[in-house]
Amino acid sequence: MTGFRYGVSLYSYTDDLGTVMTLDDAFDHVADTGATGLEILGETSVPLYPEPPAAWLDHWFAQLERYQLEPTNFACWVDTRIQLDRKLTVAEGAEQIALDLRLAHRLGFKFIRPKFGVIDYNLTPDPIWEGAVERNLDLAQALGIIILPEIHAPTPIHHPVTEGYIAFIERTGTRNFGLMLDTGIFQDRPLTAWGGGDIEAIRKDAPDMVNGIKVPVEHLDDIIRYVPFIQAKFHHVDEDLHDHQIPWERIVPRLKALGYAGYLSSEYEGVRDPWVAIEQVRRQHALIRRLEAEWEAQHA
Amino acid sequence: MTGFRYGVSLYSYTDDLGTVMTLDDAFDHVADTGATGLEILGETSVPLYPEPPAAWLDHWFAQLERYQLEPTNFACWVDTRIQLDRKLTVAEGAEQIALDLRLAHRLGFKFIRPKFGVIDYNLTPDPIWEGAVERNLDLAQALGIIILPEIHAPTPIHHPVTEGYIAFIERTGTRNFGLMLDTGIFQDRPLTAWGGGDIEAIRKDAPDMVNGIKVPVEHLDDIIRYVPFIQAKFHHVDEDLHDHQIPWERIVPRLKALGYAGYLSSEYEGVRDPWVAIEQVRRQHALIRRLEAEWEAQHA
Amino acid sequence: MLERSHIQSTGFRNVGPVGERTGFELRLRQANYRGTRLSLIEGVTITVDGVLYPAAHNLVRIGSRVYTPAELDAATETRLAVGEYMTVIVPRPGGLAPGVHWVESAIGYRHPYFPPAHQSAVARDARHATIVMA
Amino acid sequence: MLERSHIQSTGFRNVGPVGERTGFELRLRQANYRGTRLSLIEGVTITVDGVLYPAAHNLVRIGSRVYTPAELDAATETRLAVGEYMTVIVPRPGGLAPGVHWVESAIGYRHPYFPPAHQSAVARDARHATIVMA
Ligand SMILES: [Mn+2]
Ligand SMILES: [Mn+2]
Repeated sequence: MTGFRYGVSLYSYTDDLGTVMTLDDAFDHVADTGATGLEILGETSVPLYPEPPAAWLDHWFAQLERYQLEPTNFACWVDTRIQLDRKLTVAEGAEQIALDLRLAHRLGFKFIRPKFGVIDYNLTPDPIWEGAVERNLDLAQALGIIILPEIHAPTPIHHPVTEGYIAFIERTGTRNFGLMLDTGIFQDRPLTAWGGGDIEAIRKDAPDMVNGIKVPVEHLDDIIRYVPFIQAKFHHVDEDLHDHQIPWERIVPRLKALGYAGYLSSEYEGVRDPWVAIEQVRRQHALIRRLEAEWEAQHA
Repeated sequence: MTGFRYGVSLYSYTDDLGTVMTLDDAFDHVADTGATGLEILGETSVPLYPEPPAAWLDHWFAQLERYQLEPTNFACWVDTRIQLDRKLTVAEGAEQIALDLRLAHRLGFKFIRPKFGVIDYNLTPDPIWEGAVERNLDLAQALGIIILPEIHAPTPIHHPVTEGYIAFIERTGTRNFGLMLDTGIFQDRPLTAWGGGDIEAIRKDAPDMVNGIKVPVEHLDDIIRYVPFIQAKFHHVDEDLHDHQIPWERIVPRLKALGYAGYLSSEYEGVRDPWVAIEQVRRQHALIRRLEAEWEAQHA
Repeated sequence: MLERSHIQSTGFRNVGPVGERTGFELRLRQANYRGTRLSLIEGVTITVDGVLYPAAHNLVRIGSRVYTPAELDAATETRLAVGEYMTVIVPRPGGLAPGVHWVESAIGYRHPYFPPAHQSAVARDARHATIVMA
Repeated sequence: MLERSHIQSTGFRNVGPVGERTGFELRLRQANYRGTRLSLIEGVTITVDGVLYPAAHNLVRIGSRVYTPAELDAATETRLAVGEYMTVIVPRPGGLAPGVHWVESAIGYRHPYFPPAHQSAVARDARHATIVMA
């Protein structure tokens, strides 16, 4: 039985990075969980993005070797509303993706997640996405990278946005485009704190983001074949290893039954007090590893 | 009228250093107060003490130049009870002081403060102090450094310990030994938090350290001629620039009347929550600068 | 490393010649979780002791370069990195009095990947900070 | 940089071969404000979920070297720097179960410059910490 692969996104340490934690420290925290995969945000972790100094590149590879970590996903952005009164063209969007593909490849990553600007509440991406991606499929293939749009709340699995991505895969026949699932779509109990801002303001503007869109885990069955990478979004795991928002006790068995053997890359997005994320990521890994071991014991 | 010189001891940033602050950051915080003097603890701030790497020495001088700071006092220790069942000899104590004199000199300091082990509640120094210091007077003179024992609560100004130091100066006629005053001796209201530990435990064991020994500022008159450097110990300055423990409104005029024109080197020793010290040091400087300006306006 | 609050203690000071201060400046930590194109920063409003200093009149220094709000919008290929600060330069003849002030900051960010109604979001902070010298 | 608590999240793990764990280890930040001769560190007691692991049986790793309490007393010219950690190695056959534990630490320091009655002082900490893997 092939197991999950465990990773951590440095997004988990937002606000700690630059105030109480360096990138070198983050390597140490990630590796000590027993994870093997490291996910970064290009614009956050790569100094002088998009042109890191040569010495930093040497250090990057030395750290990967020292901590026995492999680069997984490289998060990037296509800032469609780049200026107050100007949007990116398809050609400019394609250029941005090509830049991130090349940089991600230099750093050893296997996936990139371009986050496109959106045009409505359901996070329908700017229509330039399709042309911008399609122009990069050959480059992605040449570099051995899979481009992954993120299926993120409030967008569920059964939704025109997700279906549009799948239609693109079917039409082009590409193996260099897939879906990244963010497990926040399975959230079924309300948040009490959010990493990105004031919870009451969010409750007013975007109640789905606070209450959760409660996608049934059975919907995984319909798309798992397009999913090579999962961001394990979570907000709080308590001292008894209970997650207060994300139903891992249903997600893990479903992923195991479906034979998912890719990464679960932790994305902590809870209280942003200093150093809390380090411990929260450890708890999440302990929890998911326990559920995986239980499933394997039952199916040995 | 010659004014005070303003400095900061990096002791103020205890617990921040190594968790939320680097030595380079500390230079920035100190310089931005408008201070010109930097005080360090050798064993804390000098990497690989007592033998810092050559590259670090280069960086030290580059930072002093960049931030226009001068090294003031180099705090050091004579760990008389060096092992559970062994005390330092006079020769070993002298060797420790010689080591710190030489290192302080390499770094550009003008004072060292050796903190001797003590033999009683009144902080009577281990009797080796006198021989250990005396053997170094020629070296101190050659290096242009003044050795300063610290007059620190619960030891007041009029006390055999202080008188012993003065007798040493008179007997030897040295210009390379003096008194460092820690303004904690003037504390006249109780602490509500202490930087070094649990306030209730300290209240039980050493009530003077919590309540203050309330040395009258007039006693400054009797010893100021032996005092080339003052550590401006404090614990809390509030939003109205009121110090809750140290009577600066009496200390500052007395020092001005006595013509003191040396350093006041901030030693924050209050609540050790992250980043609090940065702001507390700024408030203390704003307060003392205001009192000094008021005195000068009245005596113009 | 920077203080966790957006508003930094260090860097809050008067600017211009002593006795003829032209204003004050203040450091704000990059409040976004990613290094951000300056064109996505829509301006910074500062309030001190209840007095509002609107974004339109404030300059922002990043590294050694100073930007007007329009120059921020044009700087599509320059980024403010995570772990770095911007210095907001606020005009106020005479500067601020030495002492402790109540300071509020509001950084406008545009997040193209947020729903259109929320693409302009404001990162706010408020705390005491001290001007040491007149 | 280290966590502010003495007890660090990272570094809390079982040691010895998987399935035949011999104990666990735990990182503690240097709790003294100065780099400290190891001979002034009088031993480290650890408590996990109420079970006491006395200093006499614990080893301390600093850099790549492991010390018994007697070896700490002898190490008069080696220091634990500020901003560094020691790793306390605690014997416990089988190790600790994966999950969250309540961990307490007590580092004995000798401060020769404290009055004789207080020269041995204990720096204490307590917090939850997580063993990720069996
Ligand atoms: Mn995500
Ligand atoms: Mn002192």
